[in-house]
Parts: sequence; C-alpha cells; structure tokens
Amino acid sequence: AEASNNKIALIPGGPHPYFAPWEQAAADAKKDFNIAAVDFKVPTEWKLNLQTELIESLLTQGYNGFGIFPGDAVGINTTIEELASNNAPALALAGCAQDPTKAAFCLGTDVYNSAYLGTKALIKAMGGKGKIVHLAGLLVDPNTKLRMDAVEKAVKETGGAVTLIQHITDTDAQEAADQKINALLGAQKDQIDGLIATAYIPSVVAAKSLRNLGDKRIKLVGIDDDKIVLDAIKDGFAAGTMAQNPYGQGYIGAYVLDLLASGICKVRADAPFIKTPQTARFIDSGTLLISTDNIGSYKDDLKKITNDIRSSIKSKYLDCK
Amino acid sequence: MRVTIDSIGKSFPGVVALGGVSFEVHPGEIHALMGENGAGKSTLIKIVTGVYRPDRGRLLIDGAAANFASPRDAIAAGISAVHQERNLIPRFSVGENIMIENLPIRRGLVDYGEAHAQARRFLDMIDPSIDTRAEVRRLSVAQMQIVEIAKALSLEAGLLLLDEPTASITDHEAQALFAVLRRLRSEGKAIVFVSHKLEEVIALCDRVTVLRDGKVAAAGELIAAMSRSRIVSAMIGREERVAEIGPRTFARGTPALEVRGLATSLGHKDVSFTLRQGEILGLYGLVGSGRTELARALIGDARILAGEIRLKGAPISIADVSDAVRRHRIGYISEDRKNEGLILAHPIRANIAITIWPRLASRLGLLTRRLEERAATPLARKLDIRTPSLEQQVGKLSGGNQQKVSIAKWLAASVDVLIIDEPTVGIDIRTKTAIHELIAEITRAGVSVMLISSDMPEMITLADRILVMRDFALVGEIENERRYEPMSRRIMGFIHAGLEAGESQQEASHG
Amino acid sequence: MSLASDIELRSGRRAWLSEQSGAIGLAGIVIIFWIVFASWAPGFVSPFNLFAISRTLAIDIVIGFSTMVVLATGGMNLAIGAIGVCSVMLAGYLMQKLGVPYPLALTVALLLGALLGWANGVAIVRSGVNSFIITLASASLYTGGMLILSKAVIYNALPPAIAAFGRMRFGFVSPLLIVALAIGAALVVLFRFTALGREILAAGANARAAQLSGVPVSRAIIVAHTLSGLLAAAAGLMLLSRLGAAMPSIGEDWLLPSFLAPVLGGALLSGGSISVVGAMIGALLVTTIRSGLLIMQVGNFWLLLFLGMMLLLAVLLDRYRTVYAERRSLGRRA
Amino acid sequence: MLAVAIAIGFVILSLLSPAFLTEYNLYVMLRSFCVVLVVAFAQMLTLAVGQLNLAIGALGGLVAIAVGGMMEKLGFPISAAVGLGLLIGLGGGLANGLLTVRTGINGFIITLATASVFTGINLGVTESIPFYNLPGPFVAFGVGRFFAVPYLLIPPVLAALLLALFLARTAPGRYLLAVGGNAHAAELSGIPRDRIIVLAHALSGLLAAIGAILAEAQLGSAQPTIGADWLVMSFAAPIIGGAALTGGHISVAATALAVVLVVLIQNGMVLAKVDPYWVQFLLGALILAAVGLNRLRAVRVEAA
Ligand SMILES: Nc1ncnc2c1ncn2[C@@H]1O[C@H](COP(=O)(O)OP(=O)(O)OP(=O)(O)O)[C@@H](O)[C@H]1O
Ligand SMILES: Nc1ncnc2c1ncn2[C@@H]1O[C@H](COP(=O)(O)OP(=O)(O)OP(=O)(O)O)[C@@H](O)[C@H]1O
Ligand SMILES: [Mg+2]
Ligand SMILES: [Mg+2]
Repeated sequence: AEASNNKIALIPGGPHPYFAPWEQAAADAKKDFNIAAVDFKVPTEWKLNLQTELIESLLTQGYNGFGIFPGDAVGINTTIEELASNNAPALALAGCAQDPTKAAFCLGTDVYNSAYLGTKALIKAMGGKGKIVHLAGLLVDPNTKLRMDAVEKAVKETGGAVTLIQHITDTDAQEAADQKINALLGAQKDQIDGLIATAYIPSVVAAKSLRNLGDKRIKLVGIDDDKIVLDAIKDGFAAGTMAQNPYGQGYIGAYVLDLLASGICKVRADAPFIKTPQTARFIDSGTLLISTDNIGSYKDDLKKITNDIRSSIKSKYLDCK
Repeated sequence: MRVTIDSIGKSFPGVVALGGVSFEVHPGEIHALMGENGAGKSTLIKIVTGVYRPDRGRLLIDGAAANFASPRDAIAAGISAVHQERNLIPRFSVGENIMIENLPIRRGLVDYGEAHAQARRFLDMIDPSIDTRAEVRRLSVAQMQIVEIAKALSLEAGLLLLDEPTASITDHEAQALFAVLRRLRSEGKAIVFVSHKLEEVIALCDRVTVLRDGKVAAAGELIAAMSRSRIVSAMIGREERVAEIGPRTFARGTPALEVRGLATSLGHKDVSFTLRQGEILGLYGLVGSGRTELARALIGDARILAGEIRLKGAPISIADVSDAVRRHRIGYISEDRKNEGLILAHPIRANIAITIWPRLASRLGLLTRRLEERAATPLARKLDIRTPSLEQQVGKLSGGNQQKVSIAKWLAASVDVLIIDEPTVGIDIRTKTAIHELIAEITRAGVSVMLISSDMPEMITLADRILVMRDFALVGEIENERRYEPMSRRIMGFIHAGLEAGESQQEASHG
Repeated sequence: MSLASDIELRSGRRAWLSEQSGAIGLAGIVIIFWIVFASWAPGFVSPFNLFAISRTLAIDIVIGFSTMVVLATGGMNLAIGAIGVCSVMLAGYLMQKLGVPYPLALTVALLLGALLGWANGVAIVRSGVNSFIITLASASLYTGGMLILSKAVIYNALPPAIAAFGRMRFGFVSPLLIVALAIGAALVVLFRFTALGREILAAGANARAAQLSGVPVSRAIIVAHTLSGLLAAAAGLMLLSRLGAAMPSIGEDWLLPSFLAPVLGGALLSGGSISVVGAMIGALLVTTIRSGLLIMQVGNFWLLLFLGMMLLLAVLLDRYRTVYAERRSLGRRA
Repeated sequence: MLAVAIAIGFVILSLLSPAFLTEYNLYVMLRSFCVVLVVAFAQMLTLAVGQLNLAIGALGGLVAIAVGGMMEKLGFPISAAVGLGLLIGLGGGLANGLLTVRTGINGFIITLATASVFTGINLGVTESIPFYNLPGPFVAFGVGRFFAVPYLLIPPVLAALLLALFLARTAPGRYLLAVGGNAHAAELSGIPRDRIIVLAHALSGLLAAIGAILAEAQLGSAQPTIGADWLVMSFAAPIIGGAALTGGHISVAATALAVVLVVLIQNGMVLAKVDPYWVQFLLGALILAAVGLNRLRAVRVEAA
C-alpha cells in the first residue's frame, strides 16, 4: 500500500488485559499498511471522562483517526461527534456506540449473539436440561442488559427444560467477583448445573472457583481466552469459552481508519451491515467457542477470520476512489 | 535547678510577644510571673518547655545553655509544666493521662494497675475524690485542671512551671496545691507560678517578675518588699489605683425568670428560684456541685424531667439551645471557652458578632465584614482586647484575651436573661473590674444576670443575692450585704453543713 | 499594640489579601504550570484544547463545590454521585418519556437533587449518626432506587437544545464554565455575606460553641446537605448536556475528585474553613496537570505516576511558598 | 451492639436458606472476610491518629503485582517474595508518613498523590496484565481449609489480636491513640508526635501489603486491579464500628464486627437470590438499619 501520513490511535476504555493484543495489532498495522503512526493509547483508569480527555488531547496532537472502545456506549457519542466535526473518522472497536452515532461503523463482538451462543453451548454441554446462573458485568453498562436478555432467550428456547436461577451482576472487580461467586457456589452448588459468564473477570473467577471445588459436574461457559479459563477447559473444569477477536479488531480497525482518514474511501451507504439492538452498522469481528476440540488451534482460526474480514472489507463496506 | 532567662525574644505575625526578657529562677523558690493579659507570660513558659523556640536570646539551665527542640527535650531535662490551656487526651482515663509521660511497663506491656496506683498518689495530693479510672472527657473543667496539676507533679521535675493553675478551681483545692508547692520548695525544686490572683501570689511566692507588653517591668523582686499596689503599677505601667466597683443600687423589679420544682436528667432535684429583672443573682457552690449543669438545663441543653420555667410570667418550654437564645432570649457564657465559648479558628470579629448575625444583616440579607466590625469594635475597646487586628484568629490570642472575647460576644447580644459561668477566669485585675462594670451596666439596662463563680470576692462584689448549691440542690439563699468576711462565712456555712453531713455519712458507711 | 484606631486601616483590603493568600499562591503555581505546558506541550494553548479544558473544568468545579459545602460543616457527602445520577435519570425520563419541556424537566431534576440532599441532612441530624455512614448508605439506597425504577436504561433521545448547549463555544470557553463561575459567585455571596452561610461555617468549626451562641446547628447542617444535593444535581445536569444522554453510570467516579479540588483549595476536612475561589483554582490545577501531561505524551500506562508526582510537586511548592511568606512577614515586623 | 444486628442476620439467614449453615458456605464467608478485615485495619490505624490514607488500595495493588512478579518473573522463593512485598508496603506507608509529617501538608492530599504514584508504577510495570503462574503452595494456601476455617483466615486473626494488644497495652500503641485524641496535648507530654504519625502510616502500609498478599493468594493470581475497590470499605468498617474521623477513638473488635456485618449482608443477598436491580438498594437499607439499631442502643444506654 502507499505510505500515508495519518496518525491513528487505538483507545480502549481503560486498562484491561483484553486489549493487550491491540498493541501488537497497532504495530503490525503500521508496518503492513505503511501508516505514519498507529498508537495504542490507554486511559489511566476505566472512566469515561478520562477517556474523552485522552481523545480530545490526541486530537489536539494531530491524530486523525480513532479506534475507540466506548467506555460508555452512549456517553462516547458526543466525543465522536466532535471528532467528526474535526474531520477525524472514528470506529467503535470491540464494543459499539449506541445509535444514533457518528462512528463510521462498529467492529466488534456481537455481545447479544455471543451471549446467546455461549448459553446455547452451555445448554448443550449440560445435555439440554438443568438449572443455570448467569454471571454478568456492571449493571449500569447497557451491554449487560443485552446479555441478560440473550441468556434468557436461549433459556426460553429450551421450553422449560433449562431454568435460569438468577443473574448475578457487578462482578467486574476481582474481589467482588470472588465474593459473590463463591457465596453462590457455597450456598447452592448442588442446585446449579451450569454457569454462563458474560464478562471477563467472572469467567476467570468462576473457572478458578470450580477448580478449587474440584467440581466437574457444574458446566461453565465463559468469555475470552484468559489463561486460567483455557487451563480450566483443558482440565475439564469448564466446557468452553466464547473467544473474541481483539487482535483483529485493532488490526482491521487501523486499516480502515487509515483509508477513511486519507479521504480515499467512504463507508458505503448500502453496505451489508448487521443490525443489532445497539447499532444499525455492525460488523462482526468474529467469535468462536473454544472447547477442548479447538483449544490448540483457535488462534489460527481467529487469524483466518481476521484476514478474511480484512481482505473483503474494502469491497464490501467501503466506497473507494 | 537554676534557670536563667537571658534576653529572650519571640514574635508572632503582627505581635512582639516577648521583647528581650531576662531574669533568673533559683532552686528552692516559688517565683511569681505576673502581667496583664497578653503580656507574654504563657509565651515565656512555652519557650522554657520547648513548645516554641525563641527568636532571640538564651535559656540556661544550671548555667549550661539549653536548646530545646521539642517538649520532649524539656521533659528529659527535668522540666514540667501545667499549661494555661487544658491538654489532656479526652478518651484516656485520668490515671493514664497523669502517667502518660512515664507509663509503667512490665514485660513490654503497660501495667495499668501500677499506673493507676501511681496516679492515685499524685492526685491525692490535691483532690482524692476524682476516680483515676474515669474517662477525662467526662470531667468538669475544674476536675480537668486538677488532673493536669497531678500530671505535672508526677514528673517530679526539678523545675515546675504552673500557668494559672488555680484559674478554675476553688480555694479548697488551691490550698492543697499550695501545700504541695511549699513542700517541693523545701525540697529545693524551682517553681514558676503564674496567676492573676494577687492575694494568693503574695501569700505563696518568694519573688516576683512582672512582664508588661513583652518586657520586664520588675525582675525577681522580693515579694515581701513589694506592696500590692507596686505590683499592680508595675503591671499596668502607671500609678493607678484599680477602681473598685461602686455600690450597686438595685431596685427590686418584676420576676424575669422563675424556676419551680425543677428536676433534670443530670440529677437536679426540686430546684426553685426567681431571677428578677435587672438583678445579678449569684450561684455559689463547690466544684462539681451542679451549677454549670443547672445552667445547661435552663438553656435547653439537658432534659428537664419535672418542674416549670416561666419567663416574664409566662410558662415556656425550651426545645434546644438556639431556641433558648433566639426565641426566649436567654444567653449562656460557658466556663469552657475553648470548647464551648469560642470558634478558635475564626477571627475575633466573627466570634463577637456571631450572636447577632441575623440582626446585623442588612435589608438585602447581606452581612458584611464592615457591619460585623462596627458591632465588635466598641466591645473590643471596652474590654481592652490585645490584638494586632480584629481579623486575628481567636485561637492566637492569649488566654485572658480569649476569655474577653467570649464575654464580649454576649455583651453584644441583646438577651433578656444572661447566665454567666466563671466570667473572669484568667483575666487580669484591671480588666476584671472593667468586666464587672460591664455586667453591672447591662443589668441597669434591664438584662437579668445569673452569675456562677467560684471566685468568692467576685461573687460578693457583684451579686445582689446569692444562692448556694450543693449536690445538685439549692441549700441556701442569702441577701448580699457586700461585706466580705461575714458573707463568706455564711456561704461556707451552708456548704459545710452539707459537707459535714456527707462526711459523717461516709464514715458511717466505712464503719 | 493594644487595640488602637488603626484597626480599621489594617482590616479591609489587607485582611482580604491575607485571607486569599492561599488561593493567590495556588494561582501562582497554576500559572507556572501553564507557562511550562504552553512552552513544552505543543497544542496546549490551542483553541480546541482550551475549550476542552474549560468544559472539563466546569463540571469538576461544580462537583467540588458539592463536596465543599458539606466539608464546611465538617461532614462528608459520599452520595453526591448517587444524587447526581438520580437527577440526571429523572431529567432524562421527564424529557424523553413524558415529553416535558426541558426548562421544567431540568428544574424538577434540580429539585430532586435538593430533596435527596435534604433527606441526608435530616437523617444525619435526627439520628445523630456520622454523615459518613449515613451518606455511604444513602448512596447505595439512591443508586439502588434509580436502578430499580429505570432498569438501567439510557435516555438518549433528548431535546437537541441540551446537547447543543454542551457543544456551544464562546470564544474558546464552554458556556458550562460560565455556569460554574456563576455558581461560584453565588457561593461566595452565601459564605461571605449571609448569616446562613456564616452559620454553616460556624457549625463546622465548632458545633458546640456555635450552638451555645444560638446558631441553629441542625438547620445549618440540613441546609448544607440540601445545597450539596442541589449542586450534585447541577453537576449531573451539566454532564448531561455535555454527553447529550442520561445514563445510569454517571457519578460513579465523582468521589475522590470531589474532595481534591476543595481540599487543594484550602478547605479543612475538619470543617469550618473553605475557600470557594481556592476550590476553583484547585480544580484548575488538576485539570491543567492532566491535560498538560496528556499532551506532552507522557507514556500511556505511566501517566498516573507522573500525575501523582506533579501533584506532590504542586503541593510542595505551595507549602514552601506559605512557609516562606510567613517568615518574610515576621522578618519585616520584628 | 453490632453483634446484635449480626446475630439477627445470622438467625434470619439460617432460617431462610438451609444452605447458609453448610460447612462450605461458612468457609466461603470466612474467606471473603479476610482481605476486607486487614484492609479495614490498615485504614483504622491512620484514622487512629486522625489521618486518612487514600493510598491503601494503590499500595496494595503495587505490592500484589510486585510479589506476583517476583515469584513468576524473577523466580524468587515464596518467603522472599512475600517478605519483600511486606517491605514494599512498609516502605510505601513510611513514605506517606514522612511526606505528611515533614511537609506539614494534609495527609489526605499526600496519600491521594502517592496513590496515583503507586498505581502509576503498577500499571507502568504490568500494562495491566496479571501474573498468573504463582507457585503452587502459595495458591494452595489461598484455597486451603480446615473444615470451615480457611487458612487464609490465620493472618487476619493474628493481626487483629496483635493490633488489639498493641493498641491497648504497649506504649507506642497508647501514644498512637494519644496523638489521635489530642495531638497537641500528646506533644506537650513529650510524645514524639511526628514519629508516631509516621509509625501509624508505616503500619497502615504494612497491613495494606498483608491484605494485598492475602487477596493474591485468594484469587490465585496477581491482578493489577487488586485494591482498586478497597477505599470505601476500608473507611466504612472502622467508622460503622464507631471510630471517630477526628482520631483517637477506634476499636479493633468493633471494626471486625462491622466487616462481619457487611460480609453477612452481601452473602445473604446472594443466598436470597435478590433481583440484581434491588441489590444496591437493599445494601444501603440494611446498613442503615444496622447502624440505626446500634445507635438506638447507644441512646438507650446514655439515657439510662
Ligand atoms: N500562636 C500565636 N500566634 C499569634 N500570636 C500569639 C500566639 N500566641 C500568643 N500570641 C500573642 O502573644 C502575646 C503574648 O501572649 P501570652 O499568651 O504569652 O500572654 P499571657 O501573658 O499569657 O496572657 P494571659 O494572661 O491572657 O494568659 C499576645 O499578644 C498574644 O496574642
Ligand atoms: N467525682 C466525680 N467523678 C467524675 N465526675 C464528676 C464527679 N463529680 C462531678 N462530676 C461531674 O463533673 C461535673 C460537675 O458539675 P458542674 O460542672 O455542674 O459543677 P459546677 O458546680 O459548675 O462546678 P465546676 O464547673 O466548677 O466544676 C458534672 O459533669 C459531673 O457529672
Ligand atoms: Mg497566658
Ligand atoms: Mg461550673
């Protein structure tokens, strides 16, 4: 590709291991697409105002393309709008901004679908019946509501064979998660047949707790590929986990932002976006269930998905000169 | 221990507290340090005890230069002090407070039995009635002062500095203290004694140093060779006879405050009296007899269990203190100026004006500094408050000047009934008269005053009638004839009648 | 140096200056930081960055005020974030679901803030329990109530005027900053020139002495908490206008910043002493350091480290200045 | 007292849910009690001298990743890593204390700033990626138990006993409370005020480090986020336990009871399957109820 003098920033919502692959993705994208700068910039804390301050400051410093994980799906929109009015395109990466938004599109995991598929996988692992508990993230995060709905939908489809005992929320902090999940297992481990975790931390904590209990009866489907969860899958303490594609999000995001910022391309009005409850312009960055079958190869699978999306994205979604 | 103070100087922003002071304290003497409020006495004591460092000058202990960086150093050098302000740990027991410099340790742990036993020994020198296991915050002001004295004695130091130790205790405990001090003198200890009570200074001390505006006005003169009036004129700087308050003419007016059969949650039983308009009604009693607590009940700060309070003939109920002050116009000057009288961090101006804020505010509801200043200045002048400016934080004034502020603010408030608790504690003789005059003046303007004081001469000078309280009950009422001897004998008669009864009871229970 | 006629001369301007010396000194330090950042961080003084700073600053100031008014009483209010979000969600609900015109909706939301603050105050005074515990519990109670009622939905179809206000620019300042300054002016009047404000301070400095002077201490505490609630609601609504949406996550992270500005500005945690101007400059100091460091590209994960060190540096400078000033004034007079 | 509220809660929960009194649930509750307890003690010590320590969580996070890093990356033996971790905590607390005392700046501001410094180092070093490969025995300690008693409970209980003894019966402990009760009076009594304040901060840092290491053992990994949510709880427990923010008045036992109370409430809400939207609300209401009960009793006692 031609050299471009764009400066692209990839900005997560705050420090979190999920985003670690973005750093490599940024470096790879800079090299592969010959972009002047692709930088991974992390807000110091997981707070919307720190994220918006960081973005504003990067704009001041001449960055002109922004891949953002919205610290808040709605709250980020005023900032994205401001970017747009300064001719700096923005993409929502990993998570979406809520419509109406000026983000060009959202490239991320379809949280609703992922939670739905995860629950389906769990139900399958349980043999189609039993009682489950949903471990979710921050209640004030709108995605949590989506995930709760998705879990309920999957449960309802079993026609009563599976029942949902309860949603446990606000388990995003290590210690809160440890306390709540252990309290749950302490009290009702005999009544529970399955756990579906739809946030990073509770997945890790649940995997650990089941291992401590030595309980292989209770099935767990988590999210993300934290080492503890992967080990739990290997050793039979978890049935699977829903992998997301953070590297692909960062890599493809930087690629598209470069094209948009250069003014070469525009987003096609009639592109075949997926419609989700959050946005009408969604591209699935790919999600897959990691289980014992593919635990050795899932990284390659994700790489393949990434390359597929990358090579088709220009023709499918963009309108280029 | 011989202490030489050599041209010591100390300044605070806006004030030269000490401007080159020199004198010497010898072993085996009680050395009086006198001076008007703000003369620099406490500052000097704080320098000797390492609380402040002098700007200039030297301090010599037995001829060797001493350079104290902290009170710790001074204590280590064998110096102990009772400071003017109470300095106790409120949640610690009396015994632990007394022994805190020197807690007995056994096998690495504090030995409380031993601590209380030792504390008992020092406390007994002054007042055996205080329990060493009681928490200090539950004590009365006077009891705290006694604990403070016992604490200073416990160090058995070579130099003992006492800054107005008798300010809020009665004669009874003061005499016990003097006996201890005389014994220490005979053991060769050096003692510095600060007091505004000339009589006790003359009776107790050997020599006197007088400070005036931070300078020495008389250095180490023999008391025996000084007359009362020479000490006074050295203090105030001119030949001036301190005016005695003139005879009071008090026309028996209508009742302002009537109390009938009052019983309180604090333990008062069947208290009844009448305070007439324009009258000064004295309330005398020993420390802990319940005078302060009665005042508390009258201003809505304690639960009233039975009885009736009438104001100008109409029965009233008092919801809380601000109700008493703002609706019923009953004011109370606390004996505890630091905790209850003043807002130490706020300027003099605001402290004086606080009682009249709502009234001061202009029509727009705005309250300017100027308005406050206009109200406060005349009072500050009348009471001769020594300060660089009315903006000075009250906490930075000398003890006596703080007391003046706490009085001034109530003279500003236009209340109908004013309860005054120990008004002239720590006040110099000249200002004391001024305060007496002011109290008389407000009564002439129609304010009715209830005066609580442990200072018998003050009581006999000021009060029109005197109530005597003992064990939370009124035991006597005397028309004041303003002659000291017979009056004090009659008052003590009421108190002793009870004391003897109490003692014989105690003996009975022992026996 | 007894009380002489020069009292009148000494007070007035001199007194004002000495009282404001803390704020003035802090302002000096802020200016130093501005000079440093302006010359080392390209873009720091660009119109866009100034605008961004002014907008962040405005909200931080009002959040700081909300805590400051209870610090004046010697208490704390841990519920300001909860009150803020309740007000915001109510405003969002009124405008989006009920179609209430925005001036009315915003007023009602402000009143809700005041009401919740008032409830805190009453609970503290009536129970005699520490404000820390009461507001800790009520924060949970208010947030919980909001979640139960709103089910954590977001209102983002608000009248366009709301978001437009947040985006508006006067030169390179946001009108939000003007709102914050106006609130500051009102607070100056309250604490300096009204009996009510002075009573709050007196109650904070020494509740017992104030009470014995006839100050209705309970009322002062209730008023301060009501005001705190009102200010928390105001901050929330300013954020609403900035974000253009009412969301249940507002206010979660207000707690520490809300203390930082007033305490930097010289407020005592023990009560009775605050500085409105100081709090504003304190907020400015923090915003300046944060923005400056971001623009100087101080590396990513290490940013917090530098932020902490800059903050230490600033307070040390301030401390040194105070000590130095005291020495000088002594030297002159002695 | 608080104990009454706890007893009531205990009875209600055991009636409500048969699972409550199972050995495993008791173990779970005791386990979640450990870290909070030590953290509350850490704050309690600074409260004792009338100061606040906002850096407890940040220091804890730093110690956690330092210990994790030393064990995983540098291959230090457990004892060395833990020892050094405790030293870091002590050092951090010492720094807080010295800065507060030497500069005369409010401890609130100092610890707010140092909190930022500690977290900054933490994030700078880890880039927020946890250390996972902690040595087996260390992790085993975190999950081990003797019937319902987790091994993890041993350090906090020891800490509580030692602290109670320290505060009640040793000279430095008494000085600590004396300085908090009336700093000026303490100074006049020859107590080295500054040194005592530094001591309080240093011990606070040490306890924060213990809390961090316990949390690490409990979670089985060194998370950079350890400590992030300690702040409010660290104050809440001592203050619900009756500590005065102005200093000089704290209680080890009451603080521990307050922690039990809060843990009980949280555990109870999971057991009772409380609807997520009601969790926050009930938490607030129950804390208020417990405190109200406590207050009512206090008033009764005073009136009597
Ligand atoms: N910390 C301080 N800051 C400012 N000024 C002070 C401070 N301490 C004392 N002063 C001033 O120094 C002067 C001397 O005060 P000092 O307390 O020594 O007087 P004193 O002789 O003890 O008076 P009193 O009889 O009223 O106790 C007074 O003018 C007082 O206002
Ligand atoms: N032996 C004692 N031990 C502990 N506390 C006591 C004792 N005697 C009295 N008190 C307390 O001391 C206080 C004495 O009451 P109060 O202050 O009304 O007395 P007073 O006559 O005004 O004397 P003064 O104020 O001079 O001490 C009360 O709070 C009482 O509970
Ligand atoms: Mg004095
Ligand atoms: Mg009394």
